[in-house]
Amino acid sequence: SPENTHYQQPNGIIYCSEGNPASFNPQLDTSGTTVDVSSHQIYDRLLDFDLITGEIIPGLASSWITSTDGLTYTFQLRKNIVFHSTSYFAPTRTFDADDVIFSFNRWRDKNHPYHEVSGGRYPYINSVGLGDLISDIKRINRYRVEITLVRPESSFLANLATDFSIILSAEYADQLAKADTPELIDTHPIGTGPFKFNSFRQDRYVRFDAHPLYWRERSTTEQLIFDITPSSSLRLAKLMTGECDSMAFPTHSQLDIIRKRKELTLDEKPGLNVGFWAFNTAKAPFGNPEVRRALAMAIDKNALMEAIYFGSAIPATSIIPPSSWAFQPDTRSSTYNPLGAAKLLRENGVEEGFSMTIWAMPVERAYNPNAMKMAELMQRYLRDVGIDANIVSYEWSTFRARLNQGLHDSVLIGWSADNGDPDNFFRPLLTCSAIDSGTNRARWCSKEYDKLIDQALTYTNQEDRAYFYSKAIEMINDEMPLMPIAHAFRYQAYRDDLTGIEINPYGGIQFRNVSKP
Amino acid sequence: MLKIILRHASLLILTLFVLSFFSFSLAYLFPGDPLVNLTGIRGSSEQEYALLAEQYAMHSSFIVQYWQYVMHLFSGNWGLSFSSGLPLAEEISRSLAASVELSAYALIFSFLIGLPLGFLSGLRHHKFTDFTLLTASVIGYSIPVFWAALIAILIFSIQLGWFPLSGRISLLYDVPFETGFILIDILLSDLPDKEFAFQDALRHLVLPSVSIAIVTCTIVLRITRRSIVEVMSSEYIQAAYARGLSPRQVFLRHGVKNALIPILPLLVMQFTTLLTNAMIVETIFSWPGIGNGLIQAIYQRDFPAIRAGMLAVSALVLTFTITIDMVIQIFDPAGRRPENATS
Amino acid sequence: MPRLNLYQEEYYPSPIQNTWKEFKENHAALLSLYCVIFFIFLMIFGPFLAPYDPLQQNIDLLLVPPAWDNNGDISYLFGTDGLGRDMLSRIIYGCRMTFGISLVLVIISMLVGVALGAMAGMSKGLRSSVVNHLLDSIMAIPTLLIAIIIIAIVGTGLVNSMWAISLALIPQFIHQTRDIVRQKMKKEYVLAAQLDGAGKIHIFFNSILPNMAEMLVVQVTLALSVAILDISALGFLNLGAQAPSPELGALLSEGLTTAYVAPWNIALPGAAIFFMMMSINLVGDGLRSALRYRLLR
Amino acid sequence: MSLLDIKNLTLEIDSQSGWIKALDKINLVINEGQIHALVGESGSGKSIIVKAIVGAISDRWRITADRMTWRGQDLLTMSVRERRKIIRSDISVIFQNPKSSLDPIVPLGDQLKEVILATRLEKGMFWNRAKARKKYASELLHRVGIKDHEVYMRSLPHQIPNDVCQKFMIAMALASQPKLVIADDPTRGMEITDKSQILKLLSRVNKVRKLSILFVSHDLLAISSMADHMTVLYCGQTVESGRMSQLRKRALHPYTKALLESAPSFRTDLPPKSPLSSLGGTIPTFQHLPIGCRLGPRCPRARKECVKVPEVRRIHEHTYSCHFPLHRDQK
Amino acid sequence: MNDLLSVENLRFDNCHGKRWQNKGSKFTLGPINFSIQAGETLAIVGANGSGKSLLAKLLVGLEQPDSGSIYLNERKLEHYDNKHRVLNIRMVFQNSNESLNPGITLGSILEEPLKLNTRLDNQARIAKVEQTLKLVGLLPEHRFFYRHMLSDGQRQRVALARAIILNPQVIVADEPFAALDPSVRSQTVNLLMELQRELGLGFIFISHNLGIVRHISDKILVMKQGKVVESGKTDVIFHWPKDEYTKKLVHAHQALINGQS
Ligand SMILES: Nc1ncnc2c1ncn2[C@@H]1O[C@H](COP(=O)(O)OP(=O)(O)OP(=O)(O)O)[C@@H](O)[C@H]1O
Ligand SMILES: Nc1ncnc2c1ncn2[C@@H]1O[C@H](COP(=O)(O)OP(=O)(O)OP(=O)(O)O)[C@@H](O)[C@H]1O
Ligand SMILES: [Mg+2]
Ligand SMILES: [Mg+2]
Repeated sequence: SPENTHYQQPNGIIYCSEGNPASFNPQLDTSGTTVDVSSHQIYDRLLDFDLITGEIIPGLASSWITSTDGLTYTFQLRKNIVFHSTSYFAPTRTFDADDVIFSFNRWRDKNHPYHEVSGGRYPYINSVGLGDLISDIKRINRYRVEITLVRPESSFLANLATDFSIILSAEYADQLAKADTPELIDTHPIGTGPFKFNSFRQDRYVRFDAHPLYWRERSTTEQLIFDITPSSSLRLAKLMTGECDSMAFPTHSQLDIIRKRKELTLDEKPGLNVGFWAFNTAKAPFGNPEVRRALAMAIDKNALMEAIYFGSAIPATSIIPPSSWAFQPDTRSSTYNPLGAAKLLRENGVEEGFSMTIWAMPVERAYNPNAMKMAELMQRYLRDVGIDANIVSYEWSTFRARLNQGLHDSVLIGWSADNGDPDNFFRPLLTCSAIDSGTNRARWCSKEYDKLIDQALTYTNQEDRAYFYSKAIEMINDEMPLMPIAHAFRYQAYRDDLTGIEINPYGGIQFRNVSKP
Repeated sequence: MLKIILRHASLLILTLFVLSFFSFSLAYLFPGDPLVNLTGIRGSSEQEYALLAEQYAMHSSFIVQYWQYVMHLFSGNWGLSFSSGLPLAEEISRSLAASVELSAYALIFSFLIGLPLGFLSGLRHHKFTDFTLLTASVIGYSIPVFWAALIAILIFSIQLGWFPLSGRISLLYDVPFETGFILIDILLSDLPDKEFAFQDALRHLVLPSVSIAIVTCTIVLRITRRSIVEVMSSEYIQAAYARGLSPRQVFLRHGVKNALIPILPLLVMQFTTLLTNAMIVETIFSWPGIGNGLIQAIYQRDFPAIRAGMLAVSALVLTFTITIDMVIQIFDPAGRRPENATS
Repeated sequence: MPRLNLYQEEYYPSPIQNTWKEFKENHAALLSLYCVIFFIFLMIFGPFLAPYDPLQQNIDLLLVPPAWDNNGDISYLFGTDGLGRDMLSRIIYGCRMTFGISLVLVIISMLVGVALGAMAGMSKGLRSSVVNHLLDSIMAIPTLLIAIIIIAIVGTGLVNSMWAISLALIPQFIHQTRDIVRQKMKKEYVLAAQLDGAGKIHIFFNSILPNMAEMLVVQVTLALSVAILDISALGFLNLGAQAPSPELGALLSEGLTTAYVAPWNIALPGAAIFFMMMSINLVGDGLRSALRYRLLR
Repeated sequence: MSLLDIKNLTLEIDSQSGWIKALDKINLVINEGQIHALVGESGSGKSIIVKAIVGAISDRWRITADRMTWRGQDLLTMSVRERRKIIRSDISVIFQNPKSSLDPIVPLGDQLKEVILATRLEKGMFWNRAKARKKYASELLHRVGIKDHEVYMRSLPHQIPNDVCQKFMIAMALASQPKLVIADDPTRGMEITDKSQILKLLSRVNKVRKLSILFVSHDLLAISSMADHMTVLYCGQTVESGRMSQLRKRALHPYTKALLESAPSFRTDLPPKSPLSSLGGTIPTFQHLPIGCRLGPRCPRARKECVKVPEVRRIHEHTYSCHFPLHRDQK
Repeated sequence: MNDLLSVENLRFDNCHGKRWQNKGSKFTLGPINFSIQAGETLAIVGANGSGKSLLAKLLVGLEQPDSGSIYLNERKLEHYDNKHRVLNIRMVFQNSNESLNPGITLGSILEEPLKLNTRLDNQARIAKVEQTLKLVGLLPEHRFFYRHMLSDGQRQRVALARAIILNPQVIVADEPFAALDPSVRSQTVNLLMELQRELGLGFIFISHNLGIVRHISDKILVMKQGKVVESGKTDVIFHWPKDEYTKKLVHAHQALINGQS
C-alpha cells in the first residue's frame, strides 16, 4: 500500500492543480488557476480575510483609519518586509509605500507606464469598478499611504482584501523598465509572499521555493510545487499514490472514494459560488428574453444535480448562494416544463431543428465539476424541445480567450466569490462594464440593472442594500440572461500527513501554514 | 559499400527534403496567416511583422520562402509555440529526448525478455513451453497498449502502490536539463541526493516502459521464434548434426547467428512501433515526451508546434530506419535480405 | 464445378480448400474465426441486440456496477456509466462502430493499395524505383504515427481519423502487393502466360491474383488489427471519435473520469478491443501457419 | 566383415493423413572397400535412408529396425553421444543439396576446418594447430580439384558456383578420413565433364584408401560406371540388391529391368528415335500407396498375389523381393 | 525441302538497360545460324551459362535479339508480331512445376492461350482442352485438377499440352527431361516422339543428357560461352567430334558408358 512507499525525498509539498495559470499576476486574470498559483503564494495584500470568521484583518498594512465621511483611508504599512530574491532579481530595499502606489496605479492610472503591459486588462478590478472608485493615492511617508475615494463605498475594504489586490515590487518594475522587458513582471513575478517563484513549465508544473525571510509565521516547507494535472481522475490517482499531497477540485463522484480511503482527508464547506448557463445575448435569437426563458424551462435542474454534482450542491434559484445575506428565500425560479418551452420557442420563431452551440469548460470548477457531461445531458433535454445542441470545448485558456471574443451561443460556466460581499456576484456577472472585463459571459447590458447595483453600494446598511438586490434578482429572473444552476460545496482533499490546510471560502488556496512531516 | 552509403544518403536527403517541404506547406494549409504559423509569433506589431516577413522572404516566390524556411530550421529557429510561447526547437528537443529515452529503455527491456524467450520457444518448437509462450505472446500482442497502461496503473499504482504513475521523476527533484535523458542528467547533476533521485526516476520508468514493452516484447519473441524454428529445421543444421557436432555446438556456431542476422533489421525496426506506442502511453503517464506534446498541440491547435513536432518525429523515424537499413546492408554477409527497391 | 471422383476414395481440394483444411486443424484459430464472425454479426445486427439506446441517459441509474457485482442489476448486464447509459448497449454499438469502420477502412485501403501495388510491381525503371524507395521509407513509419500526423493536419474528428487511417494503411498494401507481384512476375508460369500472349492486366488477374488471394487475406487480418488499434487509440486520445459516440476507444477515455469509482467503465471496453484484436490476430496467425504447412506438405 | 548392416529398417512419418511408412523393411549391407549404389526414383526414400543412418532425424519420424549395426555395434541402442562420436570419426555424408547444406554465413574455410578432427593432424603444440589445420584443408581442396582455394575458403556459399560447393562438400566429407562416405546425389545437375571428374575422384579414393562409399543417385549411367554393388529402391521398399554386373545381366525384378532399360545409353542396340521401354503409370504418392507390393499397379507381371508384400529371397549375394521374378518362372 | 524454321546471324548483347549494374560481366550470344525442317529434332547442348536458355527465349520472343533474323516457313518473324509467333512457336519450360500456375485449375491454364489467341467459344474451348489432354495421355477430367494434385510426369504432360494446344509448328523445350525420373522420363520421351510423328512438329530442345540427345535428335548444336562451336548431324558429331569442347563432352559420355563394369 502507499504507506510503504516511503523513501527519502526532499522536503516539499506537491499540489495537483487543474490547469495552467494564465499569468502570475491575479490583477490580470480572475481564473482560479491564476489566483491559486499566485495570490497567496507569491504575494501579500494590504488586508486579508480571516478564513474562519470572514473578518477583515491586517495584512501588509498593520492598521488603517477610515475618515468619517468614508472617503479617505489611511494605511500604516509594516516595516522590514523583504521582497523575494531570486535568480532574476535581488531586492535592495524593503517593502514601502512606493510599492503600494505602484501596484494600485498600475491598474488605476491609464497613463501609468505599466498599465498596458500584458494586455492592460484588469478584469476583477474593472468589474467591481475599483479603478474608478479611487480618486487618489498619496504617499504620506515611507510607511503610510492615503487613499481617497470618489464616493463612499461599503465594499472597498473587502475588495482590498481579495485575491486580486496584491502588492508588486516597484523596484523590480523599475529594473525591468530599464531593461525594456516590462512584461517579465507578470511571468517572473516578485512579491513578498511565503513562496518565491522558481520556474514554470506549461502543462507540467509551477515550482516555488520557500521565501526564507517571510514576515509572518510559516511552516518549514522548502518547496511548493503545482503539478498541473487537468484530468481529475489522474489528480485523484496521484493523490492516492502520494505523488500529490493535495489535489484541486475533487469531482463529486470522487468524494466517496476519498472519504473511504483512510490515508486521505476530505474537508468540506459550503461555497460562495454559482454555476450557470449563460446565453450570449448579443447574438440572435438569444437577445430575446422569451427564448432565454424557454431554454431555461427546457432543462431539468434537479436531474443535473444528481448526475453532475452527486448531491453535493444545492440547486440555484438565483445567482446568490443561500449563505449570503442578500439571498432571497422566496425567489421564484424557472421550472422544468418542456412542453411550455417548446411552445414558447416556436412562438418566438425558433423552429424545430434549430441548432446552437453549448460551450463547455474543459476543466472542473467548484461550481461545475463536469461541464462536458452536463452539456451532454442538456443536449438531450434540448433535443426534446427540438433544438440541436453542439458541444464546443477548447483548452482552458483558449476557451476563455474565445469566450472573451463572444463567439459562443451559450456557455456552461460559473463564478466563485472573491469576497463575502453580494456585490461580488451582481457586478462582475451581469453589469455592462463586466462585458469588457470578460466576466459577463451573457454579454447582457441593462442600464436599469447597473443602476440598481450601484445604488445598493451607496448604502452601508444591509437591509437597505438587500432591497436593491432583491429587485436585481427579480430582474435577472425575468430577463434570464443566464440560468443559475447550482451552488456547490467546496472541498479540499489531501493526504493525512499534511497539516495546516484550510479551505478559503473566497477562492485561492493558501499553503503558508501547510507542512508535511 | 560506398555505393550503399551513397544510396542511403541520397535517399535520406530526398525524404528529409520531402518532409521539410511538407512541413513548410503546412503553414499554408493550416488556417490563419502562414507567417504566423511559421514563426508562432502572434499579435506582433506591424513593424515587427514586416521585419519577420522580410526574414522569411514572404514576398518572394514559394521556392525562396521554402529556402528561407530551411535555413531557419538549420539555424535552430523553429518558431515559437502558440500555447507556451517558448521556442519550439528547445521544447521539441527536450520532449523528443524524453520519448527516445522511454522507447530506448523499453526496447532494451523487450530485447532482454523477448530474445531469450524467443530462442527458448523456437528450440522447444511444438512443446509445452512453446505453446505457453506462444499463448502469452498472442495475448500480449493483442492488448491495446493504452489499456495495458491503464490496467497497470490500476493494479500497480493505485491498488498496490508500488510505482508512481506520472512523470519522469518526482517533481520534488529539480534535475537540470543537460542531455534530456533523465537518468544521465541525474548522474551529471550535482543534486545532494542523487542516488535517491536516480532510484525515483527508475521507479517512474517502470510502468510506462513495461506497458510499451509488452507489445514489442511479444513481437520480438514471435519473430525470433519463427526465425529459430526455420533455421533449426534447415538443411545445413541437419548437415551439421550429421557431421557429428553436438547440439550445443550446432546451435551456437550455426544456429544463433543465422537466426539473428535476417531478423535483426526487423527487430531494430520495432523501435518505430515502440516510439508510437510511447507517444500514446506518454499521455497516460503524463510523460513529458513528444507524443504528449504533439497531442496537446493538436488539441490546442498550436499550429507551429504541430508543424515542428511532426517534422521532428518523422525525421527521427525516417533517419533511424534508413540508417539501420544501411548498417544492416553493409554488415549482412549473406545479403539475404528481401530485395531492395531499385533492383 | 462438378466434382469428379477419378479415384473413388480420393477428394482433390483446391489450394484454398487445402488451406482451409489446415486451418480447421488449428482449434484456437477456428474458435477465433467464430469470434470474428460473431463480431461481424454484432456489426450487422447490433441495433437489434442492444437492450437500450447507447446514448440514452438515465439519471436514476448512474454508475450501476455490472450484474455480477453485489450491487449490480441484471437488467444492466455490464452496468452503466457516469451518465446512466447502459454499458452493454454502448459496447455493442462500440464494437459495431470500431469493427465496422475498421473493416470498411481496410477494404478501401486494400483496393487502393493492391491497385497501386500491382502497378508498381509490374512497372520497371526509374519512376517506380523512386516511388518504391519513398514507399519503403514510409512503410517504416507506424500507421498510427502517420494517422496522428494526418490528424494533426486535417484536425480531429471521426471522419478525419478514418481518412487518416486508411491513408496510413495503404502503403502496407502497396508494399505487400508489389513484393508479391514482383516475386510472381519472375515465376515461369507468368513467363508462360506472357508467351500465350497475355497482357499485363490479364496476367495480373489470371496468374497473380489467384496466387495472392490468401496472402491478401493474411494482410487484411493484419491491417484489420492495426486499424482497430488505431481507431480506438485515436478515440482514446480524443483525436478520433468524439465523446458521446460509443466508439470503444472513446468509451475508454470517457470511462477514465470515473476509473476509480467504476473500473468496469474502462475494463469492459478495453476487454472488448482486446478480444477483437486477439481473435483477429489468432485468425491471422492460423491462416499464416496453415499456408506454411500447406506449402510444406 | 560388413561395415554397415541394416535389416528391416522401417521408418514412419507423421503426416496429415496419419503415420505413413516412408521406408518399409529396408535391407542394406555395405562391406569394407565397397562402392554401393542406392538407386531409385525421386521420392523413393533414398535421402531418408541416409538421414536415418547418420541420425539426422526429425522428431516426427519413428524408426524401427531389426538390426542396424556399425561394425557390429548397434547404432539404434547406443547413446546419442556415442553415436555422434562414431559418425564424427568414421562416417561422413555429402548431402544432396550442397548450397542449402552449408551454413550461409560462415566462410567455407571455417566450415571445412570445423570438420577436421584434431587426431587427424600431425602432433604439434596448440599454436601450430591452426596452421596445420589450414594446410590440411588446402590439401584437401586440391585433392577434390579446387584450384584457388585461398579465395574459396574465404567466400560464403552463395558467392560461389554450385559445382564448387559440391566439391567443398566432398572435401568436407573426406576431411575426417572416414571409413564410409555416404554421397547423396553428389553429381546432380552437374555438367558431364565435371561429373566424370567427381566420379573419378571418388573411385580413386575408394581404391587407394579402401574407403567404402554409399553412392545415392538416380543417374544410372554414373552409378554403373563405378559401383560394384547396387540396391534398387521403389517407394520405400528394397526391390532388388546385388552385384552390379549381375543385376545388369539378369535383373530379376521387373522394376529393375525397366529402370535399366529406360536409359538409352545402356542400349546400344536401340535404333535412334525408337520408343524407349518404360513402365506405364506414375509413381504413387506417399499418401496413396498401394497395399502389398508397391509396384503392383504398374507391374506388367502383377497378379492378385501381389497384394501381399513379397518376401525377400536370396540367391547367393543377390536378393530380390518379387512374387513373380523374371527369368525364374514359377511352377 | 523448305526449312520450317531457320535462324540467321542471331545476336544478343547483354548491355541493355541497367548499365550501372553488373558491369564487367558482359555476355554476348551469337552469331547463331541453324535451321530445322518439319518433323526434325534439334538438340542444343553446352556448358552451364553458355546461353542455351537465352537462345530458347530469343526463339519464342521473350527476349529481343539485337541483330539477325528468325524465319518461319521462309517468312521473317518480327519482334512485334507476337500473334503469329504465339500460334506457331511454343515453349516448354524446364520446370513444369514452376511453369504451371498453382492457383487455378489445369483447365483454365490450358484455356488461357485459346482465349487469348482464338475466337473459340466456351464449348469449343473445353472440347479442345479435353481433346488435347487426351492427346498427351491424360484424362479429360484432369482439367478440374490443380497443379499440386499431379505427379511430375503428369505435370510435364500438361506443359506439353499447353504447348501443342494452339497447333504450333515448332516446339522449343528448355531441359524438359531434367527434373524427371528415369521411368517417367522415358514415358515423356516416347510421348514427344509420338506427337512429333503425328503432328509433324519441329522440335528444338536443350538437354544435358547426352544419352537422350543421341537417341532422339537429328541435329545437334553445341554451344560454349554464347558461341556455337559445332553443329551438325547427331551421328556425325557423336562419332567424329571436331571441336575441343565437343570432344570433351563426347568422350566424357563415352567414358561413362564404357566404364561400366
Ligand atoms: N521431413 C519429412 N517429413 C515428411 N515427409 C518427408 C520428409 N522428408 C522426406 N519426406 C518424404 O519422403 C519421401 C522420400 O523423400 P527422399 O528425400 O528420401 O527422396 P529421394 O529418394 O532422396 O529423392 P531425390 O532423388 O529426389 O532426392 C518423399 O515423398 C518426401 O516427400
Ligand atoms: N535477358 C537477358 N539479358 C541479358 N543477359 C542474359 C539474359 N538472360 C540470360 N543472360 C545471360 O546469359 C548467360 C547465359 O545464360 P543461360 O541461362 O542462357 O545459360 P544456359 O546455357 O541455359 O545455362 P544452364 O545450362 O545452367 O541452364 C548468363 O550469363 C546470363 O547472365
Ligand atoms: Mg534425395
Ligand atoms: Mg538454362
